[in-house]
Amino acid sequence: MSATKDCITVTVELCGRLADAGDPFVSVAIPAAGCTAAELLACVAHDCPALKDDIDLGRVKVCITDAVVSAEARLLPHDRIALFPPVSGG
Amino acid sequence: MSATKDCITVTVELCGRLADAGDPFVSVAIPAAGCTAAELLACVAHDCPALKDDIDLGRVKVCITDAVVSAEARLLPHDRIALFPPVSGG
Amino acid sequence: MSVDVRLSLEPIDPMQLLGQFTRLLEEEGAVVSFSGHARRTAADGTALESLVLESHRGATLRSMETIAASATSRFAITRAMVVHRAGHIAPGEAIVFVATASAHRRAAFEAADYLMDRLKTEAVFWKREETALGSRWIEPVEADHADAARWAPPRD
Amino acid sequence: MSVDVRLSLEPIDPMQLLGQFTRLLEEEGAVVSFSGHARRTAADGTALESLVLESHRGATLRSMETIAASATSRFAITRAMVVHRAGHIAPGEAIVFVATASAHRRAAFEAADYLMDRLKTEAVFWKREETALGSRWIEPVEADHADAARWAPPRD
Repeated sequence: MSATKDCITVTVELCGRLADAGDPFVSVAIPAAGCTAAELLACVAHDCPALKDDIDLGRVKVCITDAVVSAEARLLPHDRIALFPPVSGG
Repeated sequence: MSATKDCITVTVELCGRLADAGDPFVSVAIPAAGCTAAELLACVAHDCPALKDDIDLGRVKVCITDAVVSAEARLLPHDRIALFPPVSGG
Repeated sequence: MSVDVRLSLEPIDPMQLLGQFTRLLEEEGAVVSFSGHARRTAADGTALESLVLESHRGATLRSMETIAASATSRFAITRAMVVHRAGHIAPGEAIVFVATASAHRRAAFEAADYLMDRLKTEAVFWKREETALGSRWIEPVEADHADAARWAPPRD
Repeated sequence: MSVDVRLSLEPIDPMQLLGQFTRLLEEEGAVVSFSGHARRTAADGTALESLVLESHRGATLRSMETIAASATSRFAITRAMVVHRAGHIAPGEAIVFVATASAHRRAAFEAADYLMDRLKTEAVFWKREETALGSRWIEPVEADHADAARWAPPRD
């Protein structure tokens, strides 16, 4: 199989100002077997150029279900995934 | 005039536990020309033996109208006078 | 600056007082309230029938006003309310309600804290607990004096 | 110990929430409440039309619950309520309400203060101000970080 065939498209929710550029949901191709949060961010930076600077500067965190996860955390295609810019607090 | 004729009777309100011994209002003879708060306390200690110990131990303060006054403050027969034990706070 | 100081011989309701206080807000971003309630147990462990706060007409309200004025001069608050109950208070009922408002929350927190520390030690009240065993005068506890000592002496 | 944490998309009323909280009191002697209200002026000085708090289904409530749990483990409180508004908030409306109850007042004051410091910096919200000039994202101000730094790092 080619590398392309091993990928699957997941929907990622963009929170706060990350959604300023357009749709708050973007489709991102990740390995079908899942990947780490850091790898997801690399995929997003590739697929969504508008987010690349924030990601490169370490300003974007990955949330799975209801918790921010570390760079090494693994996520699976069926996870509910969101990207957070720095929170503002209440 | 004799010393007795120079005196006048004032009503003094006893607050808190000072009234435990009986009536919350006591009559005390003070000089008709007025006296200091310290002199009033001496008169009360003489006329109301139940209050003597607290007064001698410095546990009683004199209130005129709506304020606690110092030992040297002068009070006149028409003043509204009360004696305070230590306050408990709210 | 608006300061509302009241001595009440009737029950007081913290919820209604907070409503009155909040309705008057203008530009304030922060509101802190405190309410103190009569415990169900006396200091000696028996069930409390009534907490009695004796007050003095004139001196009690004046002592509350002095404490409130000191708080408004020390902290950047724009509005304060101090309502104290006197007389016979049933277990669970509110004894005191304090509210403060300010642009930024630190001032409102500190002013409410300060108001309570001074009210608990300096307000002109004489407190006694009534239980089935009789009546007993109570004085500020050590913790109250320690709390009040956290602040620099008042300028008033 | 009872902790009530809510995220509300509808307006919240500090008076009613304090009433709900106070009705459940048992042996507690002290209740502290805080409410934070949307200002009438945006950071740039223009009139605020709306404060918008964006939240994330799941993560926002969980962040509030984590902060509340940390407060109940650090302070001798017996009851806490944390209610946060999300969505479009009009000037003057309440953004957040916090209440704490304890046997002695110091714990209730400190826990409410701590809850607010952490909510203002760590709760999962993204805030923007809408004025006639447009919309602008805002971040915690320096004072919020300084306030939060007063406490030892949370154990959670």
